[in-house]
Amino acid sequence: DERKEAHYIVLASTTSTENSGLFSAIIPPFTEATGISVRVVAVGTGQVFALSRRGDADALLVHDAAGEARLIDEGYASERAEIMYNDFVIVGPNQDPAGITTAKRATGAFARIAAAESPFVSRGDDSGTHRAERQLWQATGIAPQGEWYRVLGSGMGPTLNTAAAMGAYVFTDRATWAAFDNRQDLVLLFEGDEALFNQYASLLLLEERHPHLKHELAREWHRWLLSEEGQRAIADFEIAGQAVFTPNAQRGTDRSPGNQ
Amino acid sequence: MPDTDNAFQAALDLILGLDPTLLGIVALSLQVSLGAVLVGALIGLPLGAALALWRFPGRGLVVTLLNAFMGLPPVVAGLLVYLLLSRAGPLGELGLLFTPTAMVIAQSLLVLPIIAALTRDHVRSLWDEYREQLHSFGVTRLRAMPSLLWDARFALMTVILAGFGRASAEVGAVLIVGGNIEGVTRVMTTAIALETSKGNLSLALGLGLVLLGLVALVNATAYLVGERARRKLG
Amino acid sequence: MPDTDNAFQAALDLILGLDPTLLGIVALSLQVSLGAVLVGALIGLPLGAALALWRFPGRGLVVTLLNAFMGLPPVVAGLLVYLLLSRAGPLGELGLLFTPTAMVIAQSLLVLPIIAALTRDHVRSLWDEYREQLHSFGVTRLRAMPSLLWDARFALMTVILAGFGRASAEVGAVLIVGGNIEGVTRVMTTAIALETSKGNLSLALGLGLVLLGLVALVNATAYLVGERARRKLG
Amino acid sequence: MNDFCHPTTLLPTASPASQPLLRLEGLGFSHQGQTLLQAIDLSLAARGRTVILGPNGAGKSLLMRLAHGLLTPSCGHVRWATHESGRPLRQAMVFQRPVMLRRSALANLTYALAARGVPWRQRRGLAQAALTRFGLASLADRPARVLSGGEQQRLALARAWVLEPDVLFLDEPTSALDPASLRAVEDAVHAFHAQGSRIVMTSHDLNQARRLADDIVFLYEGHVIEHTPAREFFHAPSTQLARGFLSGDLLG
Amino acid sequence: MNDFCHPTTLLPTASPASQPLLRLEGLGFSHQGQTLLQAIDLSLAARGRTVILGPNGAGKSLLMRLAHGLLTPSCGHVRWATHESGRPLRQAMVFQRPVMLRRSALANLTYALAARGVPWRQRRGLAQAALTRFGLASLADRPARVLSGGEQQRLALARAWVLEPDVLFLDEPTSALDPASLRAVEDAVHAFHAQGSRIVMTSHDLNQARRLADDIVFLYEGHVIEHTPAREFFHAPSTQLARGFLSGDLLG
Ligand SMILES: Nc1ncnc2c1ncn2[C@@H]1O[C@H](COP(=O)(O)OP(=O)(O)OP(=O)(O)O)[C@@H](O)[C@H]1O
Ligand SMILES: Nc1ncnc2c1ncn2[C@@H]1O[C@H](COP(=O)(O)OP(=O)(O)OP(=O)(O)O)[C@@H](O)[C@H]1O
Ligand SMILES: [Mg+2]
Ligand SMILES: [Mg+2]
Repeated sequence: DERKEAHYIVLASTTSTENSGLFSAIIPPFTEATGISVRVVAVGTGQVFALSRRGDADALLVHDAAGEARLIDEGYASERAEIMYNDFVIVGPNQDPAGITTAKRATGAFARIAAAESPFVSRGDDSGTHRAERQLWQATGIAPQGEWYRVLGSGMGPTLNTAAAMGAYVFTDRATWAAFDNRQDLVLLFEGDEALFNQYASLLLLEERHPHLKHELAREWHRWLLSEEGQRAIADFEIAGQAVFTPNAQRGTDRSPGNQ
Repeated sequence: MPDTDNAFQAALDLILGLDPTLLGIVALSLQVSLGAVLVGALIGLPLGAALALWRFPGRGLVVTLLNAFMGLPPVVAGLLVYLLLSRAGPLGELGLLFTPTAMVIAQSLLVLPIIAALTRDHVRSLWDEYREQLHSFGVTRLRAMPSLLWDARFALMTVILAGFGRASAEVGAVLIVGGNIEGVTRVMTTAIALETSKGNLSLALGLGLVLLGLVALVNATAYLVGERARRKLG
Repeated sequence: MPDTDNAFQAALDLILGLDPTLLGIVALSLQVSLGAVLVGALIGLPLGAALALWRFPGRGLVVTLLNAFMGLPPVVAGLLVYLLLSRAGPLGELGLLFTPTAMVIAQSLLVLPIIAALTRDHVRSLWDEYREQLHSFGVTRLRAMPSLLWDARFALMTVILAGFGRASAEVGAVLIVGGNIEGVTRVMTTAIALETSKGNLSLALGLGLVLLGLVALVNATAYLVGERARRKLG
Repeated sequence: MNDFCHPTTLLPTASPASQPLLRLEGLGFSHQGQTLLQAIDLSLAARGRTVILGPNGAGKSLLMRLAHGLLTPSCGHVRWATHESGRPLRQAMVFQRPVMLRRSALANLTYALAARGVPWRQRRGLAQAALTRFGLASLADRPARVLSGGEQQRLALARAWVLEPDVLFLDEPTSALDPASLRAVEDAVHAFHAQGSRIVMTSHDLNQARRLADDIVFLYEGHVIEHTPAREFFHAPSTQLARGFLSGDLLG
Repeated sequence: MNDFCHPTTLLPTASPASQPLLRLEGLGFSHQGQTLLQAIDLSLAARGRTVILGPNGAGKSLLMRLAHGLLTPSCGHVRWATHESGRPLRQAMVFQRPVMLRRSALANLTYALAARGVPWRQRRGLAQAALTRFGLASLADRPARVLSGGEQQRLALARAWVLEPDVLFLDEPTSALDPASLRAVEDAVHAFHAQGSRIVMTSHDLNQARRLADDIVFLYEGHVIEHTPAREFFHAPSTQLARGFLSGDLLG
């Protein structure tokens, strides 16, 4: 109906979130509750920030702490709230030529891959996942280079397709991996290190910067994500019987009157 | 290639399933590509004809640029239109970003040079033949334009179909200015790209087959209409 | 649009910087697109001519399909080649995936229908004129083919440039079969897509301008060569 | 040879009836370094039928195309008289190799009428009448490009006829016609002339030239060799070349 | 009318010298429901010059294109004799509206020679000789499509000449020629004939037909009305239609 038509926000988010199918699970209950529809534009992390700076998105949901901080510093965003996390995993060929399954820590796993010079595919697109991977290499104390270290410039999905065809190791997030079909020879080889923690946050944009944006509706979305209802919807989302996102909103920071 | 077999299966399922979501995507795809072709042809046909008819200093440059713009990357076209329609851009007020209209605009940019450049050659060879006769009739170049386009219509049909092919196949531009928003700006090619990135290769291929079938249908219609008209002309 | 101003600045910097990485990308782009056009033309020109010359049952179908394949989405072409060359695929043994060769193969699939379909119309109108004379000379259709292609060469140049435009502009196919591997299979369009997804819009546009300039250069060369030859023919 | 040669403009001059209809002054035409027409000075009187004669490749068709304004001369001027009102003269031309538009025979005529600004309602009737006049009534709906050689030539004549030109250029208009059509076309030329149309034509049929011409322009290798009244040309050609041409000895 | 009409195949028959060179049996041609040629039965003897006469649109060009194998008849047969060896006869045709390839005049000839299988080394010499024979030597390098009407017709004749055909079809081959060229071409026809080429031609020039023809085929509205020796046709045409045609009264 007409009211619904005009009642929407544009949400900029990353491809990994969209690919996992999370939004198809949590947006319907939100729309049901508020009458607001959400139009998701899923693009690269850098592009999410570009869209926000130019005033083309009403809300954003990302996983790049440094980028988020910069957006707030520059005076584009007014509020950041942690919503949920999932974790990164290391995926690789079934035979595991570098033997990373037995590694204790993520840095150890990376060190073994580098030592064996087993093919490793990096996203190379400066996305949240790519930055996490770079940080992990730094923590390992290795500057990866050589024939075995392939730097692509693609989203998570295309990178997984490439890794599958090359039989290479790849650093990915659990949600995308769980939803990914074209695994061929790839299996999940390493998971569970604290260093692989992947925090997602929702940001509200500053009203003075872009007065035309639908700040009211965006705030409703933001609050709903933090609300019990929203957090439950995230927790309930499963891929093949497995929960992939863990809600972790800190109710304390949720200064939202009248939401209940 | 088991995936390709599955793709046929997937395509069949998609078609037989008559999924309303799919139907919506198909309809939007057609609407956007045909809209872009319409705009591209309305500008490109006269433009191509004009370049065949008039000689002016710098025509070589214009022709070269036009030919070069056949190689305009969809992503670049998308970016240009994005910057134009973005809130921070000059036409931001219109609020066209992430709407089908924006997609039509971006695709028109891609289709226009193809139609204009290819039209030029067909009109040129016809003009070589007609020029003196039409001059003798006292027909100005401006008034010759519609006559030439009409008499070259069978060949121009293929040119327009080439433009349609470009529009219906590209994904870079519509992705940027449309945003691939489910139910709003998702078209066949962006859906294919999405399924590919999810690793759903057979579904992606299946969607590709459906799209190709759709394009083939449009082409078949054009072919049949064209052949019938041509036959009437002897 | 400050971004577009920055884009020109970025393009200028890129060109003046003579960055060896950029040069490598430019060289690979040209190599892949020209390779695809070469393959596409070697098959597409005779194929288009054959469809203009021979009448056989089902020709209408073939023509329609060919026209439809002008709308083959690059992502689909890329997927098909990916499945063919992937290690699990029938040609996996060759180890061609993620090499420039794979990119040439995928782009040839895109270029071929365009060249063949558009060639057909030009050869057809020439054949309408030449047919009886060549038959009278005792020239078979097979031997007429090169003559017709030669005599239509000026118009076919634009057709080939259209194919080149398609090849140099597309990103979907090369991304899938090339993987956009830095230093190995990264070309201009994949670099542009990458910078876009990083949010580096002005760098992306700058790269787009460089690519367009490159394509324009190729087109200008073709135009000059063509006009000189045409002038000699009166 | 080409030492004094200016490019030209088409300059209409106000014309008392006595002034020439068409003046070619120092006209020359070259293409890619080859001089095809040179130093043509020619005045055509306001009335009459001029026949241009000359061997193949002499430049007859080029001369007519220059006069008709289809080509731009490399040097010299083409000066046309105008109507008293200052309105330019209506011209029409039947080409040596008529160009048939990709339409029906009838549509070829209505197209020409439309180009001349004839109102939509009158076109069809006028076109039908012209087709009938040239024996093509039964072929009205046939695509023009499949007509036989002679039929096409007649259609081209009908197309010129229907335009009621003040000046009519005919480039070998009867070369493809059967004897009866030839006679019909010669009658039509007489009729044009009677209506006051100025006729300029070429022909390789010397008998036809004898029958139709008031004056003869004899061209040879891009030069005007003679321009004399027809009777004089055929009975006492003043040049060796013309004598050779008339006797059929002069090879182009 | 079209009640008994079979499509055809081109069947060569072994031919003793006495047998006809070409037999058309019940030949018919229709296009989109219009019958353009009908019930043509015709035998052409092994030697001689046949001229096809008839008004515009009678079907002369169609008949020649059918005989030459360019069109497929809608009914009836075209039967050619062969050489004693069984090798088919070499044919060439000069079209009413010659088609010029987008090449130089010389290249138009060498192309035809190449098509006939003449070795590469000999082509240029043969082509030059033919150009000279038809007065075109100086135009060898000019693009064929800018040649004048008469020059193109001469080039088409040279192109046929150079192929040394056993059978030569000429469709109004002198319609655009000046008097001297006309004489030269008629001489060439005599020379072809003397060399044993079979000539089949059309013409609207009755004097030319009188000069050249051994026998006349008179076509009218798609029917063969007469096929008689030339002398007989011109002196005592047996039909009213032919008489009307000769006197220039018969409109096509
Ligand atoms: N565009 C051109 N380029 C080069 N030469 C040309 C061009 N147009 C005409 N010519 C040459 O100019 C000469 C004169 O041509 P034109 O057609 O006027 O001859 P014409 O007198 O009409 O001969 P014809 O009796 O054969 O019709 C010819 O030799 C022809 O080859
Ligand atoms: N493809 C076609 N479709 C329809 N009609 C045709 C076609 N080809 C020829 N005709 C018609 O057939 C008739 C005979 O044509 P043809 O060219 O044989 O005449 P012709 O005897 O050579 O006449 P001319 O003396 O004018 O050259 C003409 O009326 C022509 O319009
Ligand atoms: Mg001429
Ligand atoms: Mg004829």
